[in-house]
Amino acid sequence: MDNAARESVLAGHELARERFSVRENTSLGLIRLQAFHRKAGNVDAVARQLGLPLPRPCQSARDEDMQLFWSAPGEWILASPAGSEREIAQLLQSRLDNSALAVTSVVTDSRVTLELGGAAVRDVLARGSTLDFHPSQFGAGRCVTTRFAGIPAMLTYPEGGEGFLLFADRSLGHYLLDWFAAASADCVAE
Amino acid sequence: MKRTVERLSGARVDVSRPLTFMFDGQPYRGFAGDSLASALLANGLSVVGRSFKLHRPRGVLGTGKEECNALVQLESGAFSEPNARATLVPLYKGLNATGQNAWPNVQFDLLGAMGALKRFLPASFYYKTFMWPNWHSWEWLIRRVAGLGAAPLSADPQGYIKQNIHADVVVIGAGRSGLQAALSASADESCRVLLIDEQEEFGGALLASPLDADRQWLDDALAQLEARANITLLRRTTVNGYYDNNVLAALERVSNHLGPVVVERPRERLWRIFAGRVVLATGALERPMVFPNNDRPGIMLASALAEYTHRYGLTLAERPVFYTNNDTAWRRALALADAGLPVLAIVDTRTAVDGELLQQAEAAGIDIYLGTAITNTAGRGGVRKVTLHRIAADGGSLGGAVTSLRCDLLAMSGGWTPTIHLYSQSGGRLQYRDSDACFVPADAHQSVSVVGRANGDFGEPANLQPQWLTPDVSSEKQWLDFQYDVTASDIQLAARENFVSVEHVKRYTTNGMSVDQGKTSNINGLGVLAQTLGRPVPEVGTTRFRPPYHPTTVGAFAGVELGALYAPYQRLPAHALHEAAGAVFEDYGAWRRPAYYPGPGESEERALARESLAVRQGVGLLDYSPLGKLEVHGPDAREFLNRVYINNIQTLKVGGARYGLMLDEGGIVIDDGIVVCLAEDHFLLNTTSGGAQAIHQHLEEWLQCEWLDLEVIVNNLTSQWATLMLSGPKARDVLCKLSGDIDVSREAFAHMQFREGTLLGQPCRILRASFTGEVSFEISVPAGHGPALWQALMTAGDEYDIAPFGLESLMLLRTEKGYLHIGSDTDGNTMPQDLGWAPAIEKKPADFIGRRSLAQAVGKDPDRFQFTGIELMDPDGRVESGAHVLTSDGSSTAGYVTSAFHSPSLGRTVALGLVAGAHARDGEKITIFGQGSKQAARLVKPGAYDEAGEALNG
Amino acid sequence: METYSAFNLVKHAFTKHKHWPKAWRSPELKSRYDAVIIGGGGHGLATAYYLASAHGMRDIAVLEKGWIGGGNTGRNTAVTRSNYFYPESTRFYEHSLKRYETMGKDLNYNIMFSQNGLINLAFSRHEMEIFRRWATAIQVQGIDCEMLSRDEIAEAIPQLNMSPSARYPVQGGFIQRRGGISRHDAVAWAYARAADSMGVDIIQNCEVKGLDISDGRIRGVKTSLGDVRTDKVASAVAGHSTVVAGMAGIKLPIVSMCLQAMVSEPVKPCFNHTVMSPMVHCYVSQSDRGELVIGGGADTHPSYGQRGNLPTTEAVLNAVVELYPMFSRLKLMRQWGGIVDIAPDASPIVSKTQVAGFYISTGWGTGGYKAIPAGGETLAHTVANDEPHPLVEPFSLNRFAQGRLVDESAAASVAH
Amino acid sequence: MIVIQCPWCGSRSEEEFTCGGESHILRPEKPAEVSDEEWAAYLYQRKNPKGVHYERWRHTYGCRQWFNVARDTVTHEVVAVYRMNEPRPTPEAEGA
Repeated sequence: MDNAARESVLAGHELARERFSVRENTSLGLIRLQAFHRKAGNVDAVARQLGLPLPRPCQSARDEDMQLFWSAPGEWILASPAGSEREIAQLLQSRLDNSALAVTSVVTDSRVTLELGGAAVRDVLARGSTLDFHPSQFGAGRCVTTRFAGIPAMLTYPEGGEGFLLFADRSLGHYLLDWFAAASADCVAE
Repeated sequence: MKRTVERLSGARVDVSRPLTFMFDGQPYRGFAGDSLASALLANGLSVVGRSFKLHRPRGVLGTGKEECNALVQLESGAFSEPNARATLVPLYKGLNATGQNAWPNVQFDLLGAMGALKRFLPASFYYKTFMWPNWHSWEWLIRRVAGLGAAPLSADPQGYIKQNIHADVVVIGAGRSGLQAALSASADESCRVLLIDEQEEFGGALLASPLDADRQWLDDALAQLEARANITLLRRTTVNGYYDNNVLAALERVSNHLGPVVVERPRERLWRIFAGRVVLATGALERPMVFPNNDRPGIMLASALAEYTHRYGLTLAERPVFYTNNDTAWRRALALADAGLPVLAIVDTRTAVDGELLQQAEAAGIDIYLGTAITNTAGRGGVRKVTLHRIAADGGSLGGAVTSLRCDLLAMSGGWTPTIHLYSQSGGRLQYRDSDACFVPADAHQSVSVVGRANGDFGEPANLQPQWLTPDVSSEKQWLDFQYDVTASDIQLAARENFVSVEHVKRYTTNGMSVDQGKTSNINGLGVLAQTLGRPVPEVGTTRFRPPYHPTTVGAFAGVELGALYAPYQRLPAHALHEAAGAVFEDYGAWRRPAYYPGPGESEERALARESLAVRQGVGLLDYSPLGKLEVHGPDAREFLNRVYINNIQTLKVGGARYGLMLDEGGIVIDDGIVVCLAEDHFLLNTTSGGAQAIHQHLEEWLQCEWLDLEVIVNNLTSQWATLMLSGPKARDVLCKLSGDIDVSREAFAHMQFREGTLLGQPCRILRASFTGEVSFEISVPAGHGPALWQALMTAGDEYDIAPFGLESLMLLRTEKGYLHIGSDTDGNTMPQDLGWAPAIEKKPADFIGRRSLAQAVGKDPDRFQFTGIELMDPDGRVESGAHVLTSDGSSTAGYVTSAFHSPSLGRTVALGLVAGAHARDGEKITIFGQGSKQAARLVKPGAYDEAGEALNG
Repeated sequence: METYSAFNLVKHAFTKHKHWPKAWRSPELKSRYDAVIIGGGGHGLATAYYLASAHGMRDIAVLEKGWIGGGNTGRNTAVTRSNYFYPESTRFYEHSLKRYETMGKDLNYNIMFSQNGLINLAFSRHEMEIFRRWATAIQVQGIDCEMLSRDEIAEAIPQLNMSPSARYPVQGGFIQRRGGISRHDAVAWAYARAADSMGVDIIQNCEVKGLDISDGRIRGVKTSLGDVRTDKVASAVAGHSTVVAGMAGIKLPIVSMCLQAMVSEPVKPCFNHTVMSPMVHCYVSQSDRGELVIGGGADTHPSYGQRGNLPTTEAVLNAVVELYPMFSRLKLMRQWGGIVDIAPDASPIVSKTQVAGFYISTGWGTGGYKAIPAGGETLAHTVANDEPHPLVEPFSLNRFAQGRLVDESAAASVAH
Repeated sequence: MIVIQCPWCGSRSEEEFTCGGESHILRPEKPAEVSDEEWAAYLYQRKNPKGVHYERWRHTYGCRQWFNVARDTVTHEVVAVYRMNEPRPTPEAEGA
C-alpha cells in the first residue's frame, strides 16, 4: 500500500465551465503547526526554531518549495510537495520537541484542496461567502478561513498562482463540487 | 375603457415588435416595452381583477408596486405564479395570464353578488358570529372563499441564486435624484458604487415625462454611468430589506422577462448587499381620493394615466375627468392637453387654486369645478358618470348637487406619499409634514441619506388640502383598501368600538394588510381615523415598516441550497466501495454511513442477523472512520483532561487506554469514549462518532474562556484517519495476514491497549477496544489509504467469509452486550450515576465539569431513570425502542425502551432502557406499553450475551 | 356587554353599525387596585379575566405599555397543541387546549380556532425512535396522538417533498388532530372585552417605571400615568420579564431572543394541516385568509429588537422550499419579530417570588400563545391564593436550584 | 445583520460566529462548597439587559477563537470587542 495507493478525494471528478472551473489539487502535503502561543514571545521563538517567517493573521508566506498559511492564532498550515510532509513534520517536531513550543501534525489526508479558476471565479465565491472578493480587497497573499457554502473553509489567492485555492474537510469534497456545479450554472459563455 | 388603436409618437414601446399574449383565454397584441397592464389597457380591458372579500370588479389603478387591483395568475402548471402585478410584468411573446379570485372569470364573477352583502359584512364581522352551533360548521365555507391566486401544483422548475456584494455607496432608485447621486458618488474612481432600480429600464418617473429635455438628460446621464468602471448597475432589482449594519437584501428578476423557459441563468437572484453608505431615491406614491364608489374600474391614479399616456403611448379616454385636492393633477391634465388629448374636466375639492394653473386649464378648454366633491360614480364594467356636489364652506358638509358628468375615465390624485419603507426599516424616524399631508424622513439611525421625492422634495408645490373622506354621504362605499374591501365606514366602526390604536385599526379592519401592504391605503386610512377621532394625524401615528418592502419570491431565499445541498453530509473515505457492496446508506449525525449491506432481496432484519452472526462466529469489517480522534498536547494536558472527564486521568499510564465519560456543567452526560495516553503530555481522545466536532469545541471553549492558564493544544484529526473496525473471533487471523510491524498476537497486544506502527507501508494506529463484545481491532491509516486497507482486509478475510457490517448491525451487537450508546440509551437528563458510575465518582478526589450539579436535589432522586437491561417474558415477544415502561398502576411513565433488537445469537429480543430506580429493582417485573398494546417484561442487568466477557479477551 | 351573534350583526346592519358599543372602556388609572397586572398581552388579559370570573376580584388594573395584544400575542403563528413529552407539560397544555376549544362560546368571541390537525415530521431512523417515545408519552397521558406512516403523511400533505432527491426523506411522523390554529388578535380582544365587562380596568399606553417595595412585600407600582397602590402585582411581560423583575430586585434565569414569523401572499386553500418539522426546521400552516403562516427557530443572539434577522429568515424559508418545493414561487408578504423569554429548560415559570405579593409569569419562550388560557388561569390562582396552582407547581422558580428542569428538548429533541 | 470585528480575522458577518451568551460569569472557585442556589445562579441566572450586553462570541467558521463583545440588545450595535484575557471596557469606551 504505497503512496500510489492513496486515493484522491474527488477521484478525478471536476467542473469545467467557460467562465468557472474547479479541480482537485493533489500536489500538496499539509502540516498543521500549533504553537503554545499564549505566552508572550513564544511564537517568535517558534519562528526562530523553524527558521521560517510566520505570516500574520489572514496572510500567507512562501519560500522556494514551501507555503505557510495562517489559520488561527498560533496555528498555521504548512504546504510542501506531496510525499515530503511526513519527513518535514518529523524534522520540525524534533527541532521543537525539547523546547515544547509547538506541535506539528500531518493533515494532508484530512483536507481536500480545490483549485478555483475562470473569469467568474470571484462572482461564484461571492455566492458562497460574505467576504469581499473584489481584487482591491482580496489580493495575492491573502489567506482567510471563512464560512463557505455553509462549511468552514480556508481560501487563499496565492502569489503567482492562478485563481484561488480552497481547503476544506475531505469528507465534504463531493458536497463542495456539487455546490459549485449548482452555483455556477450561469457561468457559461456570454 | 377606450381601446388604443395607435400608440402616441414618442412612446417607449417598440411598435415594430408586436407581441401576442393571452388573457383569460383570449389572444391580444401588445408591443415590446409594454407591461402586461399597459397591454391590457391598450386592448380596452377595464376589468382585470376582483377584490378579495366582496369580489368587486377591479381595473388597473397604478403603474407599479402600488398596484392592488390588477393581480393575475401568470402562466400555468409548474411555471404558474399567483398574484402577479400586471403593472410589473414586462410583456413577452406568448405571455399567458388569467384573472384571479373569480368564477367563471373576472368579467362576470358569480361571487360578485357578495358586493350586495357589504353592509352585513363589516370589519371583523367574523369575530362576532359563526359561533352557533360552532365555528367548525362554518369554517369550511370561509376557507373556501379565501385566498387570491392559486399555488402551483408542482415543484418550481426554475432556479435561484444568492450572491453577496460590497459597495461603498449604494444608490436605490434610478430616477433623476438617484442618477444624480450615482453620478456624483462614482466621480471618485476609488469609490465602488452600486445603482439599483426596480424597473425594466433606468429613469424612474423620467420615463413617463413627455418633455424632450427630460429624455435628453436621462440619455446623457445613462451614457456617463455606463462609461464608468467603478459603478455596478442593477436593473429589474427591488431592494426589499434594510437590516442592521447597512446590510440590504434585493431581488433581481434575472430571466422572468423571458417567460416560462428554463435557461442557464437563474430565474431570480437574491443580492445580499453590504453597503458603506446608502442613498435612498425611492420616489413617492400617489394616493387615491376617497369618495363613494371610488373603486370602480376606469378610475385610476392621475400619475398612472400620465404614465400610460406618455410612456406607453396609450389614449385611454375621450372624456377623462381629473379629481384632486392638489396641484400635481392639474399639471398632469395640462400635459395631456398639450399632447393633444382631450381632457373633460378637473374637479378639485379646494376652493382656491393657483391662478396660472386656472388660466392654462381654461385656455385648454377644460371645465373646472372648484370646492367640489365627487359624491358618486356610475357605470357597469367601467366609470361612465360622476356626480358632483359643492362642498360647504366648513368643508364638513355638502351643498346642493352641481351636476353630473358623463365620462369614460376618472384620474384621481389625493396627494403623495414618499416611499420611506426602506428608511423606516433602517431604523430612521419619520415626521409628519402637514403641508403635504405625508410622512417624511427625520433622524437617520444608520448611514443613509434620502433624496428627491422620497425625502418629500416634490420640486413643484402641491398646495395640498387633504380631504380624507367625502362628508355628508355614506362612508360605506368610500373605499380605502381596494383589494381587501376596506371602506371608511370600517375605520369608523373600529374607532366606535374603541379600536383606536393605529395597529388595532389595521388588524381590526385589515386596512393595508393586502398584498400591496397599504402602499395606497395606509395614509388615507390614517387620515380617516384621525378625522374620526378628531385628533391630528401625527398623534394617531403610523405603522412601522418591516421587510419585505415588496413581496419577495420564497425560492430566492433558498437559492441553490436544496436537495443534496440543503445540508452537507460527510462522506466516508471508502464511500464508493460501500456503494459497490450494495450498502444501504443513512444519515448518522452529519455522516452518511452504511446501515447494513443487504444481499439480493434480503430484508433489513435478515441482513442484520447475517452480519452480526458473522461477527460473533467469524469476522466482520465496519467502516468506523467517523470515530472522533482528538489529540490533546501540552504540559497541562493531563490536568485538563482530569477536569474534563469524570474518570481519574491522573493514574492513566503511557500506552494505556481508559473508558471515560464527559459531562456538561449541568451534570448531563454528553460524550463517552476511550482516552489513550500516548505520552506524558500527549493524549488521544476517541469521542463518539459524529461527536468529534462538538467535543472539540467544548474543550476549546473551556481552554479559551475558563482555564486560560493551562498550556494545552487540542487538535481534531478525525478525518485525517480512516478507521476500520475488524471484529470477531477470526479478527486476529485476518489482521496477521497484512504486513506490518505491530505484533498483534494475543500475548503482545491485550484488550484496551494501543499501538502505533506501520501497516502495508503506511503509518498505522491500532486500538484494541470492543463495542461488539468480540475481539476487535480499531485500525487507523491516513484517510487516503482507507479504501486500500478496506480492500486488503476484505481480501485477507475472504477465507474466513469476512462480512462487511453496517451501523445497525453494530447497534444490534452492542445491544446484545449491553453497551450503552450515548444519545440512544441516554437523554438530556442522564447523569453518570444513572449509568452506574456513582462509586467511581466517589473515589475521584478532584473536581470536574458538571460534578457540582450531580449533588443537586434532582441528582439524588431515588426514582431517576437508570440504565438497565429489559427482558420480555414472552420469549417470542418483540418490542420497539420508544415503547414506555409504565408505573405499577399503569397510569404514567416510569421509563422507556431505548434500544431493542431481535438477537439472532440468542434467538430472542434484547432490549435496553432507562427505567425509574432500575438499579435497585433488578429482576422486578414491569409492564411495557408500545404501539397501543401492553406486554410483561422484567428488569435485568444489561448484557444478555456473553456475560462473562470471555469473547473480547479471546 | 352586548352579545355578539349573527342576529345582532344583522340588527346593527340596519342602523349601519352605528350603535355597536365599545369592545372595552378606556378608563382613567385609579390610585388604588386590589391587584395590578403588568402586561396587556394574552396572558395578562386572561389573568385579569380569571381573577375576576373565578376569584371574584374585580378591582384590577391591566397596565399595557403600548396597545393590548401588541407583543408576542399579536406576533406569533397562532398554533395550539398539547403534544408535549413530560406529564407536567402535557397536563398543562392539554388544559389550555381544552380552554381554546370552548373559548368562542365561553367569551362570546369567535377566535376561529381551526383544529386542522398538527403533524410532526421525522426524517431519520433516530428521529423515528424519538417520535415513537414521544407519541407514546402523549398516549400514556390519554391524549390524542397517532403515529403516521410515510404514505399517510404523503397523502395528508400533498405539497411535501417526497422525491428521492430530498436531502432528508420523510420517514414518518405523528399527528395530534385536535391541534390547530386560531386568530391571535381575537384571543387578546376576547379576554379584554370579557374582563372589561366585569369591571377590570385596561390601561393602554401606560408604562411601568418602577415597583414600590418595602420590607419584602409589594406596595405599589410607579407608572408613566402616576403611582398606584396595591398589594398584589403580577408580571406577564414575556421578553421584558427580566426588566420588570429587575425592578423588584429579582434575577431571572431568562434570556430574551427575537423569534420571527412570516406570511406569504394569500393563495387559494391548499394546505390543510399545521406541519412542524424539528430537523428541517420550520412550521407551516395556512390561515383562513389564504396566507401561508411560517415560523422557525429564534434568532441566534439575545435581542430586544422586534425585527427579524436576514440569516434566520433565509434559513426558515430554505427549509420551507426544501420541504415544499411547490411553494417556491409564492411570495413572502410580511415578516416580523417578537421578543421571546427563554428559560434554560425552555419551559415556563409561573411562580411566587421572594417579594411577597409579586408574582411572575415568564419563560413562555416560543410557545406562549398556546398557553394563554392556562397561563392566565394558573397565574390568577397563584395571585388570588398566594400559592401555586397545582398545574404550575413543577414550573416554579425554585426548580433551578433543585436542578429539576423540565426540558422537553432533552427528552424529545423537539423545538417548542 | 450583525457585523463583528473578529480580533484576529477582522470584519465578518454574524453568520461566521456563534453567540455564547453572557460573558464574565465567574465559575465558583470551589464548586463543592457553594450552595445549590449559588450554583444554580452560576448556571442559569443571566443579566439579559435591555441595552449593552457583555457577551462572548466564537468565530466558529474562522479562527475558532472566543472573544468578548459589548453589544446593544435593542439596536444590535457592537460597541466594543475585546479578547478573553482583556478587562471589560469602561462605559465611556462603549459610548453607551
